[in-house]
Amino acid sequence: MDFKFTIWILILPTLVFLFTGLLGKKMPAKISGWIGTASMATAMLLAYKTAYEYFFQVGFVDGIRPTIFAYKEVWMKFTDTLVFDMGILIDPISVLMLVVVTTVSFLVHLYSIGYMHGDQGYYKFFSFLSLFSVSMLALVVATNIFQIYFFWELVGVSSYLLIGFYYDKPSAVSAAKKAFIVTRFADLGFLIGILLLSFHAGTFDFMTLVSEDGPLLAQTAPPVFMGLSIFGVALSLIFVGGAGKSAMFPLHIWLPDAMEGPTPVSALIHAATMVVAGVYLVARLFPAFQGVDGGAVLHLVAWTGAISSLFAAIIAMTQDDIKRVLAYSTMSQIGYMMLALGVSGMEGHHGLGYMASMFHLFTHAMFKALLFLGAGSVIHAVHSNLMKDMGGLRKYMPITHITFLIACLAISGVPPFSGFFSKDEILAAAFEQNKILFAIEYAVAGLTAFYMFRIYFGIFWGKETVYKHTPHESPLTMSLPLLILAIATVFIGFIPFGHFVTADRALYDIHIDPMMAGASVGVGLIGILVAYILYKKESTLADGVSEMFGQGYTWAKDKFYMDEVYQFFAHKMMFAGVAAPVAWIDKNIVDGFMNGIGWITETFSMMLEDWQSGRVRQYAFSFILGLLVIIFAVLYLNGIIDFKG
Amino acid sequence: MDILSLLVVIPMLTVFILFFVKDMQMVRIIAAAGMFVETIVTFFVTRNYVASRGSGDTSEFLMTKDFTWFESLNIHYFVGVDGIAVAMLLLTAIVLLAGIFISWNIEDLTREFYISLIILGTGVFGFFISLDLFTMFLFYEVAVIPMYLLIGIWGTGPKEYAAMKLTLMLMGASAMLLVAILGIYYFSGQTFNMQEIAHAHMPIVAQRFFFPMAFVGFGVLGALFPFHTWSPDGHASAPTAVSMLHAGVLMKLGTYGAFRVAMYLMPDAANEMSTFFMGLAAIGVIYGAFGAIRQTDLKYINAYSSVSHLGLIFFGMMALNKTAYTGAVLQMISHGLMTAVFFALIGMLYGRTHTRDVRKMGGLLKVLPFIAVVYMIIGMASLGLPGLSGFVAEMHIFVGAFQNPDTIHRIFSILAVSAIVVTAVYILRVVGMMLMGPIKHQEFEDLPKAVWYEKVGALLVLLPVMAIGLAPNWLVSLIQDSLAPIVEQLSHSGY
Amino acid sequence: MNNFLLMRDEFVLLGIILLLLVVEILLTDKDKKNVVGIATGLFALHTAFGFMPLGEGSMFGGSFQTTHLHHNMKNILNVGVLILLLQTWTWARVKWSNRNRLTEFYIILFSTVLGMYYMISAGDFLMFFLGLELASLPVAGLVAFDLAKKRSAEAGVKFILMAGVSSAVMLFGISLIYGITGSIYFTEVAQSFHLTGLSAIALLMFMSGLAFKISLVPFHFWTPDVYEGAPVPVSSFLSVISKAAAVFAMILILFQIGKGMTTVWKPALFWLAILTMTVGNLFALRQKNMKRFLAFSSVAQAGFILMGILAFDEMGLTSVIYFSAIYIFSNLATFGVVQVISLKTGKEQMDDYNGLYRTNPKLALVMLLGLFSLAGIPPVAGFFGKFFLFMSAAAHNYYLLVIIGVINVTISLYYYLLVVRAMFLRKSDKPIAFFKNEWPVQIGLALSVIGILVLGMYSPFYEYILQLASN
Amino acid sequence: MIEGIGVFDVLAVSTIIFFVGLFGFVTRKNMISLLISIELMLNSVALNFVVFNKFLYPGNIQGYIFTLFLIAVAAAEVALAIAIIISFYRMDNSIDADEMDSLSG
Repeated sequence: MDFKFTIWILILPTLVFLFTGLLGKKMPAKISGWIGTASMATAMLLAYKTAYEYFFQVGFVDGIRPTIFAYKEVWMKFTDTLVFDMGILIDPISVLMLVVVTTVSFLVHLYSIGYMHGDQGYYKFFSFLSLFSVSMLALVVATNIFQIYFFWELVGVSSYLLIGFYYDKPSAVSAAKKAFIVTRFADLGFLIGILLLSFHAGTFDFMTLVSEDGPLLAQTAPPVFMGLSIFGVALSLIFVGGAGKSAMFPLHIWLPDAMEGPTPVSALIHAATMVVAGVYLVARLFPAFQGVDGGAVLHLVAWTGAISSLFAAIIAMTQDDIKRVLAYSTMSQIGYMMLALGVSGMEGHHGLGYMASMFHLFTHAMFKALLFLGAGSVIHAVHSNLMKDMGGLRKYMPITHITFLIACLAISGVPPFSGFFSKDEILAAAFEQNKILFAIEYAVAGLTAFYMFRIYFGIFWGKETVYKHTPHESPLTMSLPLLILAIATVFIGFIPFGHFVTADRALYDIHIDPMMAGASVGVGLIGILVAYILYKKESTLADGVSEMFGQGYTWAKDKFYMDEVYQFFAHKMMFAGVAAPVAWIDKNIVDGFMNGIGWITETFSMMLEDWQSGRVRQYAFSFILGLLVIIFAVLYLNGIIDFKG
Repeated sequence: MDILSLLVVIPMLTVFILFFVKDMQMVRIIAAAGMFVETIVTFFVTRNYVASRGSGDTSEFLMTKDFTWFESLNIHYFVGVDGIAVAMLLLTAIVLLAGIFISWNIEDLTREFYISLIILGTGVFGFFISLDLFTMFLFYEVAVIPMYLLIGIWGTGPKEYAAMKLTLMLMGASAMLLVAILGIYYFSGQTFNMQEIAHAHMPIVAQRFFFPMAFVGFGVLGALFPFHTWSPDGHASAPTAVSMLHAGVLMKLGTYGAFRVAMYLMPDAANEMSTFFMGLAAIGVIYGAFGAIRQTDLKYINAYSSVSHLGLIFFGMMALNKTAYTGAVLQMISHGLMTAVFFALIGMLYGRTHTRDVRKMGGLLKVLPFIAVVYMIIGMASLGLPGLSGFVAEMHIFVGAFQNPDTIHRIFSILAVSAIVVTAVYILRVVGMMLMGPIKHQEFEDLPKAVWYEKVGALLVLLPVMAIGLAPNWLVSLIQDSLAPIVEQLSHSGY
Repeated sequence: MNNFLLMRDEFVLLGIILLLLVVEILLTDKDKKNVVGIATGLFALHTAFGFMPLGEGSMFGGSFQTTHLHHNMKNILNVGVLILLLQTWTWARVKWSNRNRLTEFYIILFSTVLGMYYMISAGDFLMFFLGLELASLPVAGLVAFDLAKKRSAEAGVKFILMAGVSSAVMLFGISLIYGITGSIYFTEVAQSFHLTGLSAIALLMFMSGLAFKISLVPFHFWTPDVYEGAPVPVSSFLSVISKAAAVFAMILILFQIGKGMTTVWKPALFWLAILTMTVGNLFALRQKNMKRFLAFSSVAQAGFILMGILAFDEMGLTSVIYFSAIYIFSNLATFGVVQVISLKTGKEQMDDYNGLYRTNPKLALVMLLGLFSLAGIPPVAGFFGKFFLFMSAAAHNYYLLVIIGVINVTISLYYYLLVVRAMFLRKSDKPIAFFKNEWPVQIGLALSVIGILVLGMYSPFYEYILQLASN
Repeated sequence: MIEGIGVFDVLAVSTIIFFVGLFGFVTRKNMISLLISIELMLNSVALNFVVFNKFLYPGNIQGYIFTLFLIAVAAAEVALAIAIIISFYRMDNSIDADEMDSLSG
């Protein structure tokens, strides 16, 4: 089994990107869409083939799932040891990601054919989608940390392009810019982390980095910074990169704004794939995170995840823009995944968190994509993002309604929908590790159910808005993906995930603890119930409740002023505090020095002007004086006369 | 006639012919033809070089030609190339040819413009093939001085001031360089031959004295902080092709010279002072980037961006290891190409909108798709997007810089690396303000699209940017093959 | 008798002067302007004749000496004078065609050249003194040649008064040297000339006379005033031929008598060099009148020449001669342009040159090359000249001087570029209209351009001088 | 030869004459005075030569010869100078050296 064919998963979207990008303008718009969709479908099938062959035909070698390098070519040699390979690495998580990415990408492609219908930049949109897909796919199959970085940046830029797709809208432009710069800032940490790690470990290669006798795990490095060894520092920095991409607190501020992009983009990039890259990165380096400095960095991961998920959930309850609610929800769910990784160990049952995290990544991709696509369908119908413009849509859009409901149930952790299984495992893992973390997550589970059903009721029930155009169900290209995803959401929870992806790659059987399951379902149902009471019917009850929270509500609604804090840092400190002084110094001091030289020369020149008076007697005087000075000087230099007497 | 000298002779012949041509169109065609032949010869040189390296020729410089010039002073016309020089020659040929096309619409004193431009090119070609310090210095000045006329006559804005400032600062630097060259000559046994000097091992005291002179002397042309102030004013006033050539190629003379002459010939002092100059370079990197944030004139933005990117080159050199050297040379090429495209595009935009103020433009992506898209791609290259040349170069420099584990190097390195964020800020700011957003002025609605010579010019430079970014290995190995003696020289110094 | 042939150059030139006197008598007033052709032609023949090899030796008991080096110095001067004559062709024919004084101009000019020959070939102080006076007194007449102009007369007065003072000081120095050594022959002086207080004073006083001729600061004050007041060809002659001859004389005499006194004259020249370069440049910065501007520029150039003299070896000697030759061509090119423009339009201010390139591209190009050569920008000859001067200074570890020198090169570049700016960058409402030069003027300019372009790169020339210098 | 007068006495005189000439040149305004000052300086030089020859080197006549030429040249110089001064005077009606400053700067 050499998996050589996997290269086509990457090549196909690349070709589509080039083809539609260069020639799309000259073709009928539809063609770009269908080509893109077809190529993604093929890629998806190839990904399934990969999964099938990897999980069922390769199976286990010595009890664990092997790592297979389908390709590994030297791309750039920095030094003899630091080699930047490009390749395709096949292991459980990369196969998982291949499946997730291709599936969601395919469905989003399909969906976009309808959603983007009639848009001027139709071909561009598909071109960018392909660019994103290929970057993301190459990211997940990366064989070394530099390859990840390479495509990490590329997904960043495709995200930038897609967020800024409606580039004549200033808000979209600034959202795109913000997304890029914030993640870029995080990537700075990532890059420094890579550089530190690679220098001290002497390799970029994942296999070497995470192997037990590798440079990271075999020895204990002395602490250099806050009790962390240099490897710990490097891994923390790498995690910063991951946190930026995955919109973890406090680097999350770009994600809600990123909703300026077309909704399918939000579904693909900002819900299912790119934003989980950070989780994937931690998972990819998990043995290192786990082993270095006794897992100290993992605490950072866990707490970041926990705080983010709580933080996002609180904000999500107050937002009116449904896409923003979903965005915060995404952030919250990714917080879960991070947390799960953070509380995980390596072997057997200890590795539950890892498995749960990946599982949640998988299920979340499906139901969150479904939510976004559903929301897109709604937005498509009512031409607004705001909840106040919606209401009672269940009658007009039955498919959207049902699928959306399924997704809401899934995210709320109601069995038998997929979210229940994965979230339950996460809670179980957290419970075993750290009760505080568990408590947070437990609360968040309830909040999640509440805010999801808040928007659910807000959109499909509640007061019926007077619509200008009667909303209608979306075309087949849009509703078909919804259905597919809904089916997936219902069933994928039953996959025995421990058989496929575990921290130590050995077989692990999930068992559901009835206590834990009951508790988590219970809190979810409470959340739903509260939402039902508050939002099912039009009432003033909700406003009353929000008033009850007073200042707290306002803070949450204003997203805890994180944007303003950033604004302060970016504008006040960087622009006014650094860039402006730099510009001033450059103009006045550095350049002023150079101009000053010229000025001094000229002034000297002016001062000398009178010397050349035109009077011959004075010339003679200077002549004689000069001669005398020279004579005395020379005599003095030769020691013939001595002015000291 | 050996093939390398042909690189100098062809432009000289072109200039000579141009003197006698009256018709403007004819002038353009002859200039383009001459530079086209030049490009072909450059490719031929590259091919030759790669072929003889492939056949196992391991001498440091290939295609050497030694002709005694001033015998009693031991001045030779001594030419030869190694991989680095070949790469720089390729860069020069491409940018120069693109520059010829970009300036197709110059109407005022066309002939003189092309003559000056090609004289400049002659200097640059001569500089890169020279292995004798005297000829190198000679060509260096030949390359610098036409800038005065080019900016002064065909420039815009406060061109007289800018031209004078640029020329004086550069010539002042070259004056310093002259002292250094003389010092090198006398302290290495009266020779200008670089190979001999390298083996002569100048006494450390002399190195300490002359290394800073040589390094800064070349550094000024490479816009080394804090000697960069000629560059924003100069670039802002220069006509398009001149900005292209100047930022793209001419400034590389500075960096190449600092590497080849200052560091290679005076390795001990280079080692001793590396930390200081590395700090200077790191400050320059971040300083240039921050400087670019506040600017509103496109050319100023790009000029400060150049300060930042060229700072990285010096930074890479001063990291003192092979990876970083490779990165520095790559960055020379990468930045040369990128900035050439930048200036070409800015010229095109200015020609249409008659402004370079980003605040006044907007939504150009819609009206000028070709220019805007190329601008975005190059912008991305400039902020180090993988798949484009900037990434390859920067990563080499960063990886190389991180090979020095002591604290001070770490601090400088992190400072330099952090420029990637600031770069993103100013690039995206421009892209956001200028290319995206709504169209700000009615008259921008129907600007003329790019014409053929503009497309040729821009693509000529853009394609290598992508080629290097996607398949860096051939270029990397071309450079690294030739780095061995330099690395050897710098690492085996007494310190 | 055979010995007398060593003085061939001098005899021929003397013959020409005498012939011109005869011509002056024979020609009618109507044909007077033909003197220009006759004199120039004769001098051209003389120049060509000068390139025939000449023996080495001395005459008059060592008062007159000649070697190939001396001979070639004279040849360099000849070429310079010839170019100058060609450039002044129009000036002479147009401006002086109706005057009887036309022939005088040539006779005086040739007499000064003759003086320079003797100055160079002098073997003792007397011969040197006579040569010097022959080379400078008639110049006063030339400076004041334009009798109709007050400025011309003023310049003449200034020149002759200052020349008087300087030669008095110099003679006082010579008299002291005679007092110390008992001889006026260089060879004998050298034997008994050692460092004492008096000998130092004597040498420095003597050198001040030469410094006056070369216009070193602070002995230079006459230079700009005289250049500005004098007719342009005379300024040109003063700045080029006269200065080069004085440089040659200085270096030759120092080589003969200065060996034992290096601690005296080297520091003096060192500081004079710095002062000359710097002050000359600082003054040149502000000048608006082209002649005055070039005067200060030539002051500054003299400072660079001193670097080669300071080196005091074959290489230094060679670089000085080499540079002087190049300097002659460069300055003649610039002065040539200034001269024709001044003659045709009467304009001498820098601002008048605005937009010159657009109306008179060839003149502007000649000027450009000349200025670049003066500024020391490759690939024109000035670069090589300056480089070798710096090289010879660096060879003797005069790095401070070299550094100050290169700084001054940069400053000088600024004001040379000012002229370039006027000619190329600026546009003018009233540009200098296009005009055509007569063919001899064209040849004169072309010759100087060829010199500028070729001399630097043509290394055998340098090697030849070096070979001469090392004997 | 006058008894009791040695070489240094004469030298002192000549030096004094020289500096008187110099002083005169720097202080006087009249151009003719300036010329006379120059003459004074030249004469002191002549005196020097003669004295040196006479007292120190009676064996040769170089000093005398030099003096002869010196006198001749000085005469020529003065003649030329006066000629030019007259031509200046014709135009300016002044022989004040300080008013002769139209060329300056």
